[in-house]
Amino acid sequence: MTTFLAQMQTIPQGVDYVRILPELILSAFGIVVMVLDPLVDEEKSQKTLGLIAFAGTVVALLSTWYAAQYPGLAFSNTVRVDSFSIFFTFLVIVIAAVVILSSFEYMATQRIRAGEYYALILFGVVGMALMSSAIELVMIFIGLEISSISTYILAGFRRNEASSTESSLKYFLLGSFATAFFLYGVALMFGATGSTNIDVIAQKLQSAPAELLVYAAMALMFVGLGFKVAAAPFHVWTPDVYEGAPAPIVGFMSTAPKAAAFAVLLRVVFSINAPGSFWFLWIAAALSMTLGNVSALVQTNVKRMLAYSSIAHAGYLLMAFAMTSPADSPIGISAAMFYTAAYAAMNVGAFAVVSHFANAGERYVTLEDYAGLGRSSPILAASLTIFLLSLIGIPVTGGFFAKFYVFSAALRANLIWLTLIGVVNSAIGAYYYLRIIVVMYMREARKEVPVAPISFGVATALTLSIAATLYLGLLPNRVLQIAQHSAQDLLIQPPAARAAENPQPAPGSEH
Amino acid sequence: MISVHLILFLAFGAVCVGGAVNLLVQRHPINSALSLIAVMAALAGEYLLLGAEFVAAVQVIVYAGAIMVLFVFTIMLLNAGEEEKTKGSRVAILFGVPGMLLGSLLLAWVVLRHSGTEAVPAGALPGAPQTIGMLLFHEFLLPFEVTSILILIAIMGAVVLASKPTGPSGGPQRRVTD
Amino acid sequence: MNTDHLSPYILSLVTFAPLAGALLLTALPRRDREIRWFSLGVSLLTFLLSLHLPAHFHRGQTGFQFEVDRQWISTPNIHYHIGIDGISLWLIVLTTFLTPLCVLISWKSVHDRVKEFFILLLVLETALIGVFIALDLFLFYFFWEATLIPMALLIGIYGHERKIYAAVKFFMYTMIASVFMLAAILWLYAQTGSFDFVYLREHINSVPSFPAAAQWLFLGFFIAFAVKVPLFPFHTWLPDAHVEAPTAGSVLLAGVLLKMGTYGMLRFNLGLFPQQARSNANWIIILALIGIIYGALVAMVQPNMKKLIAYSSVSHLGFVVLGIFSFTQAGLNGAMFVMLAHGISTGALFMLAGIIHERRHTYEISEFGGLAAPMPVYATSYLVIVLASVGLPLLNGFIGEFLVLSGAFQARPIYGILAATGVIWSACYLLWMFQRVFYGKVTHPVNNGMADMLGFEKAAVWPCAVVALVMGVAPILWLAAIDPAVTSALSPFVQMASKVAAQ
Amino acid sequence: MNPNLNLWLIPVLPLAGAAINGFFGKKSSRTAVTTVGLFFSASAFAWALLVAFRFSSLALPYQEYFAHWLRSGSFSADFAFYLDQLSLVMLLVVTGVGLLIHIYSVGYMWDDPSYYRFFTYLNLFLFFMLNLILANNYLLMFVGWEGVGLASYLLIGFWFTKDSAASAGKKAFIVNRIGDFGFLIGLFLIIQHFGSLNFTEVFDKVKPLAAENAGAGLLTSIGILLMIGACGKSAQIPLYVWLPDAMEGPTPVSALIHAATMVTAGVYMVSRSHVIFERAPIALTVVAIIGTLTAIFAATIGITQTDIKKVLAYSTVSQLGYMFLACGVGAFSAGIFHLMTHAFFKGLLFLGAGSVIHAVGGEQDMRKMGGLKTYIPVTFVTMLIATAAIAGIPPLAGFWSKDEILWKAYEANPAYWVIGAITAFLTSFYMFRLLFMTFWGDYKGIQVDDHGQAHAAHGAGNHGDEDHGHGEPHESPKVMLIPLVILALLSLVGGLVGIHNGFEHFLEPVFGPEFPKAIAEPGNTEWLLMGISVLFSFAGLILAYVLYVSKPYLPQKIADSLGSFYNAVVNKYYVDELYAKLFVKPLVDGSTAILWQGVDRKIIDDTVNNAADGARHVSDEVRHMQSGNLRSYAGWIAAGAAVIIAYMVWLGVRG
Amino acid sequence: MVPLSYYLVLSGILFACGVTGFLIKRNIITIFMSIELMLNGVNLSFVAFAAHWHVLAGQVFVFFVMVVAAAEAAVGLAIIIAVYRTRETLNVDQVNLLKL
Repeated sequence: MTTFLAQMQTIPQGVDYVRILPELILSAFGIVVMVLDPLVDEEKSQKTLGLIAFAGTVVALLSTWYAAQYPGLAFSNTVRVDSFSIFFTFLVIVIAAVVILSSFEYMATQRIRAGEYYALILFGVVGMALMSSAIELVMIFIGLEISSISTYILAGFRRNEASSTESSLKYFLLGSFATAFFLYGVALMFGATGSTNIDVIAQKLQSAPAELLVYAAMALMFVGLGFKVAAAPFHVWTPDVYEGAPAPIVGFMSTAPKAAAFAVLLRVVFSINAPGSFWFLWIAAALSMTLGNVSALVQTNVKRMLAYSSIAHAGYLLMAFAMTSPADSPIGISAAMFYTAAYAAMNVGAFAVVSHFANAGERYVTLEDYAGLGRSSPILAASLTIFLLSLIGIPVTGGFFAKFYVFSAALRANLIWLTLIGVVNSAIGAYYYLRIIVVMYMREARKEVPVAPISFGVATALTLSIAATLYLGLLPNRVLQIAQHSAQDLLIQPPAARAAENPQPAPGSEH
Repeated sequence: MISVHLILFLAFGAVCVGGAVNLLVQRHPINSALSLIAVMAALAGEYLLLGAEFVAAVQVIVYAGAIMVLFVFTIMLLNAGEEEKTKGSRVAILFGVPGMLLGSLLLAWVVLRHSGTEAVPAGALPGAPQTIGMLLFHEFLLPFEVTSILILIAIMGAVVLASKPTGPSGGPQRRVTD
Repeated sequence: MNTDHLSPYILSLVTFAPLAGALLLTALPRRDREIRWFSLGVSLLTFLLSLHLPAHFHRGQTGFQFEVDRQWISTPNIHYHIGIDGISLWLIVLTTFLTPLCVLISWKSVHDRVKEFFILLLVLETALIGVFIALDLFLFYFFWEATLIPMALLIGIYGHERKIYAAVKFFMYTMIASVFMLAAILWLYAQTGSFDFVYLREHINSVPSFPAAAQWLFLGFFIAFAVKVPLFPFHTWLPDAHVEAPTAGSVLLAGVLLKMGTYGMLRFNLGLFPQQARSNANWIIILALIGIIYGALVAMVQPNMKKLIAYSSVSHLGFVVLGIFSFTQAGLNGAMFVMLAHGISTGALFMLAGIIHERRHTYEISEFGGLAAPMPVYATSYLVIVLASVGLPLLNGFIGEFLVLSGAFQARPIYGILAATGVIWSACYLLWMFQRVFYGKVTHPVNNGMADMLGFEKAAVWPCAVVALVMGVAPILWLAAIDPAVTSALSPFVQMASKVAAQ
Repeated sequence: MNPNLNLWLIPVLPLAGAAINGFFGKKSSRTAVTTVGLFFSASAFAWALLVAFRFSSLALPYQEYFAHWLRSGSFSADFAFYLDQLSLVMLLVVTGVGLLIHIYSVGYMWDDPSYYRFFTYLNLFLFFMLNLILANNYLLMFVGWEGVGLASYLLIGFWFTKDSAASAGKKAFIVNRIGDFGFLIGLFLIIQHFGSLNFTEVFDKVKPLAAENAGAGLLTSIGILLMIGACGKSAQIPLYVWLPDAMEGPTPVSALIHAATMVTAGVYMVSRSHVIFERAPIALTVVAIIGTLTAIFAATIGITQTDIKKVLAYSTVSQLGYMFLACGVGAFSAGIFHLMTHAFFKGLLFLGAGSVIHAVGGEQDMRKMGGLKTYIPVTFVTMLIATAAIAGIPPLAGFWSKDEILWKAYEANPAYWVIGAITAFLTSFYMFRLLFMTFWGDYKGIQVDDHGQAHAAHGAGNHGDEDHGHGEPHESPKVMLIPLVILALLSLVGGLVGIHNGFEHFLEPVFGPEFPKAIAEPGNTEWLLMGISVLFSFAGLILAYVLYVSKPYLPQKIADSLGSFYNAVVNKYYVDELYAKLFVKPLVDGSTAILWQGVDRKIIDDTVNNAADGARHVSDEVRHMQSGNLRSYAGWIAAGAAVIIAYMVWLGVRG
Repeated sequence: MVPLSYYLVLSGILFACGVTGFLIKRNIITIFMSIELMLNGVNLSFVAFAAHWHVLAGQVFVFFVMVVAAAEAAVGLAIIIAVYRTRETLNVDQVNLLKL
């Protein structure tokens, strides 16, 4: 009887499906796009499929709002829909939407097959959304793999280009390599606690002093996640992969999978309340931002420069993780979440400009090519300037508040040296962003660089990104409040509630 | 006291380790692939010792079978020859290998310290297909279903990347020679 | 006309009017003539609006006026808290006064990307005013950084040969320095939960960890301000920035931007950390003294007119810092007055330098000589401004210098004596330059054909000359507002001194 | 209650003149400019006379508040005026001589294309000078002090196309600034200790203080600092160097500013501060010594100069030395007396020299003159009177004042007297030398052809005026001669006010009877000393006559026999060169090489640039981490993983 | 009876061999095989721990890992083919177009 009841409990209810509605919708649209691909006329397919995919993201966004009305656990405690997960789900979907918009034209100029492209983005988002809501390590793993594999493929989409395939290969091999570490960590964690459910693990770790195995498991999981978020010393893949991958996809994979990975990292660090993560995170943060910024100083390829910049930003973001006392945790979490959002807004925008400007075959990606852009295309230049200023962290832009929150969180935790390293780094970093601005406005073009007229898709994408960047820079309150709310959700799971939600021991287990 | 259980474990284990080392030593990929198949088969044996029947079966069918066939197929397709001895990376040798050694030793130490001499009986946890199936369709329903998307992606990816560059993304093939 | 009802909004209005103008400009078609007139209109309107401030300012009253305090962002606790006292009042008016002149002086000299130029100029004005009205540390930092971009772009796009180097140098110097201030601000917030200057000023001492950190916080603020001022040895960005900047950029840079640094010292270093200000005063004053003498000596031997003026700014701003850290009524009054006077006279000097650059495309002094004959009006205008800058009594430079020196002397005679040599140096380098440019025979025949000042140039320079005279003759108009503000800024120091005396 | 004198009008009237001429003069006719210029200076003089007439009815000192100026905390300085006997004397001298020189300038400058500019500056000068005199506080006095410096700068550099003129103007301003530096410091000391710069307040606070006989104290410091200021303005050692150069300016300027009025401001200032000086004997001694040394030093240089204006310039320096000597021995009224007479005769001398220069077409070298007395008789006569006056020939003005000073100096310290008397001899000698070289002998100057050009050399344009058309030296127009005559009269009789110490008595309310010796009846010693000094004057005259009229070959011989010493004197003791070597060159070179190129470029900029380059270099190194090799990347990951595992395990083991 | 630690050590050895293979092998396919080796090592740990805890989730996890490995294999080999098409080499040391 009890077994039956237990089994009844594990049968998904309607509300369970509501909770994963965004994922379902995205998958459905992905399949639609995939199926339609061979059916529609090839000339028209680019735009049609893109619009369908975009529509999918819009519907998914609406459904996110709907799903948010039904917070709770679903599917036998594999996912939890709370404001934390909604935040990240929403974020990755928005990123996907903007990337899809900015890809319309890119598809045409690069002559890339659209069906798979959009479908992969949509499926990838499903994986990321699941990562952010999953509380079951199996689920996290699957989500991680979905997001990773789709981005591996997307990175190699310009498959006639040696650089693109190389990028894809490096990403794939190193990604799998790191995933293996992560998985090993999960295995050890499972070995240490006997569960793969984060809630259960957290509870077990709370009740008893952490074993050595837990430390080892955490270390290995950090390796895997550190790789995904491009934190030093696991960042080495980033520049190569970003340089070779198609520009809109770089915009996508530097933000969305990263955001999802950060969500997992947040869960692991704060929800599990992993022991001893402090110094590791401290050093990783300091190292990431320093290495990223310093390496970017002499880059002349804009994509590569932005890749290094993304390493640096991962470093800033990690500062928020290095919280010493639990009391400071919500501040750190919300700062990190805000940072993810702000970084997404500005970086997606920046890559939208880069991909538009790159033209067929991604010919124009060096700093030199950008000379005189302020004259030849003031709108592109102005947009890119806004994004770069945001990346520098100049007021009125989201990047400023992002850094601001992170630094103040670090200071709240009394991490004065880390903050100093951070602020000095952001000053150094200003130099190479500034170089792009300088080149665009202050140098005259030495050669003819054709700038394609800005199409509707790119224009919308840019408008959205700029709006988001400025919104976060002028009125960060709303987003921050949501982030804080989410942080509470992530942290404060009443033990009683947790116990009630505990999964039954596996039915097959013998007692 | 040496039990049969232990002997079997050691035998499979020896094959595993031997295969793994052979994988590293062999210069021709096809040999490495065959070593890997040996490792996987032996691992299936270990799984059986632990009672994971379903996993063992899947290991043989999917892993050693399907996946490795794919590997071999690719090796053949690309006509991969013997590995050249190129000087590529000092970092891998100077940092990577010592790092690997250090890491493994530490992990081994941790693992040993953790589980000590606690023994696991043969067939300790019978993972019959039925029980696994129950789990997959109840507790792990969502991951299981989501796996389909994973597979879908993989298929699409394979199609996109491996298909001959024709059609809309055609155009002259650009080769880079360095 | 009764405009009292404007008072609650006036500050915001003044601050954001130029920004609104800039936004409107983006929508205007690229017709340069209309754009110029429009910008002039906007900046003049802003100036008129800003005149409301001194007109309705209660002079005897200490504390902040026209205060607005609204929450902007709840977490962190950021307020749109603005207000002015006698210190910031005039700096705002200075900014709004100089901007229309900048528009005028750029009338002809900017002919490429005109729209962007005026947009940047107007945005810059908003940011500059914002710096002076902000009473919330966050808001202050916000505007502080916001000045950076338009200025760097103005230099980098509309500048001369080495504009990129100069723009980047300017940007990086200020940026690197101001992150330390950001760190200090964040620390304050982390410990007190408030960015509010007024609140912090009163409650900061009750923070238990404050005494240990105060010195570092002081330095964090100070370094940002010192680079901006610029104080020796952080000054080397200034000559480069000035030489390469377009005229309007130089005017605002010298006229207002540098004052952000000294204003910051006065408001924050003294306001929040009086104890540290006092204990650090000695070395700061020594740097200021070095700046005064060093800037003047280096100015003296510059072959480039703009560089000379730039180094003279280093020297003059040294006076300001000296005055501030003398902690005397006269010193602070003088520092404020030097700020204003320097803004007017050096701004005008840069305009004048721009006028001949427009004609000859060079700032090299050796390219000129004997200009007084072909350009008498120009020469006379130039002379008036030079004399104001030299510190001739009845012109604005004198009042401030006299007060600063007198204050410094009271603080410690040797400070006053060393700084007073600046009186000699300024005469040396400015008059020598004046002689080389205007006196003697015309050595380069091309200079004979140079047109004298045109209408719009007169309209830009002469108001400065008039104001310089009025400030020199009736400083009381300014000091009446400054004096009480300075008194209240000094009150912690007076208390400190009396404590010391009591012991 | 005093009636309101509206003293403010006196300075403001010339200012109005300056403003009108400055703004509208360029487009107005010369007549209009003349009218404006003269009207406003004349009205200032008239107002001054009015004040003088009502003077006896005033309660002195009369103070008049005009407007707020500077307020800072408790410190304030206002536009307020102060009138007593001392300022009245100065007022009359300045406005009177000023007016005369204005009139003279009409003729002298008529042909100059910048005629209006000249009158603008001249009026401006009057404004500042009157401010200086009438100020009721040191700060307002400083306004005038600096302002006259400005006017001097502008007027010296009036012919700015001449490099020497421009340089001289600049030099005057800068050297004056050095003096002002001392003045300012003095003012700061006063503010610091007395909290005010108001004359009455300061002096009221000083009066109770004891004289600093024992050693240097506050008052001594203030005194010496004020004296530094006075040295600058009144061309005393070591800051006298600007005055000879200032002769580059038009001659009326030399007369007005660099002889009669501005340069005496230092004397006026020291006298005004007599309350301080009287209590600071050391400071007084310094004043006296500087004055004495300057007097004889400048006189020796004057002997050898050949430029007519340079001789007069050094003579002015020397005479100013006398005035300071007077002040230094406490005989302030004697100093002021000499100031007044000096204004008459030296103004006259300069105007006369201007007339001579005018006559010979711009030539200033006396060796190219000679025999002019027949050509320009009026000028000659007036010059003769002035020379006699300055040489101290009784009963001309100079005699009275100089005698007064020498007598007071003797009472203080006979050494002063000895030097003073020798100086008197030298003065007499070089002044008559000037007279003889210029007016006696044969005319050795340029003729018709060069005439026009010579004139053009000092900036004048073409000479359409019939007066100037001929080649012979010619007498100046009436408008120039009338001031000469008036000043000659004043030089003749101006000294008579000093009989029976009348002048001293008039100033007594200001300087007080503190020095009882000063009002002692003239005893035998005084008569004796007077006789000696008169003797010296005549000796100088005779010597000059011998050397330059009867035996004109002698000077060259003497010069040759003196050799290098003579050269040194001719070259003004190489003081300018010394200053250039000692101060100017090191400053310019040091600033260029050490500060600008060294500190600025090499140390600061290079440090910053090297840091930037270093960062770039590091960046270049760091990015080699990114070798492009996949296995290396895996190596980094593995190594990183090992580090983390090690760290975490260590952490776990520890606790 | 075999101690748990034996399994774990064996798993660790396999994992380490995989890592080593990744580091020292030149052929891309072999490197990929090394990754599979690492995954196999992990799988053994899962199964061993599952037995230790008597929790079947460990075995289910292995199942999922295999599925993922299969998907990865498909994609990975496709990528390798694509790389081979553009570069005509399988030597990883020569796939270094993107660097610095």
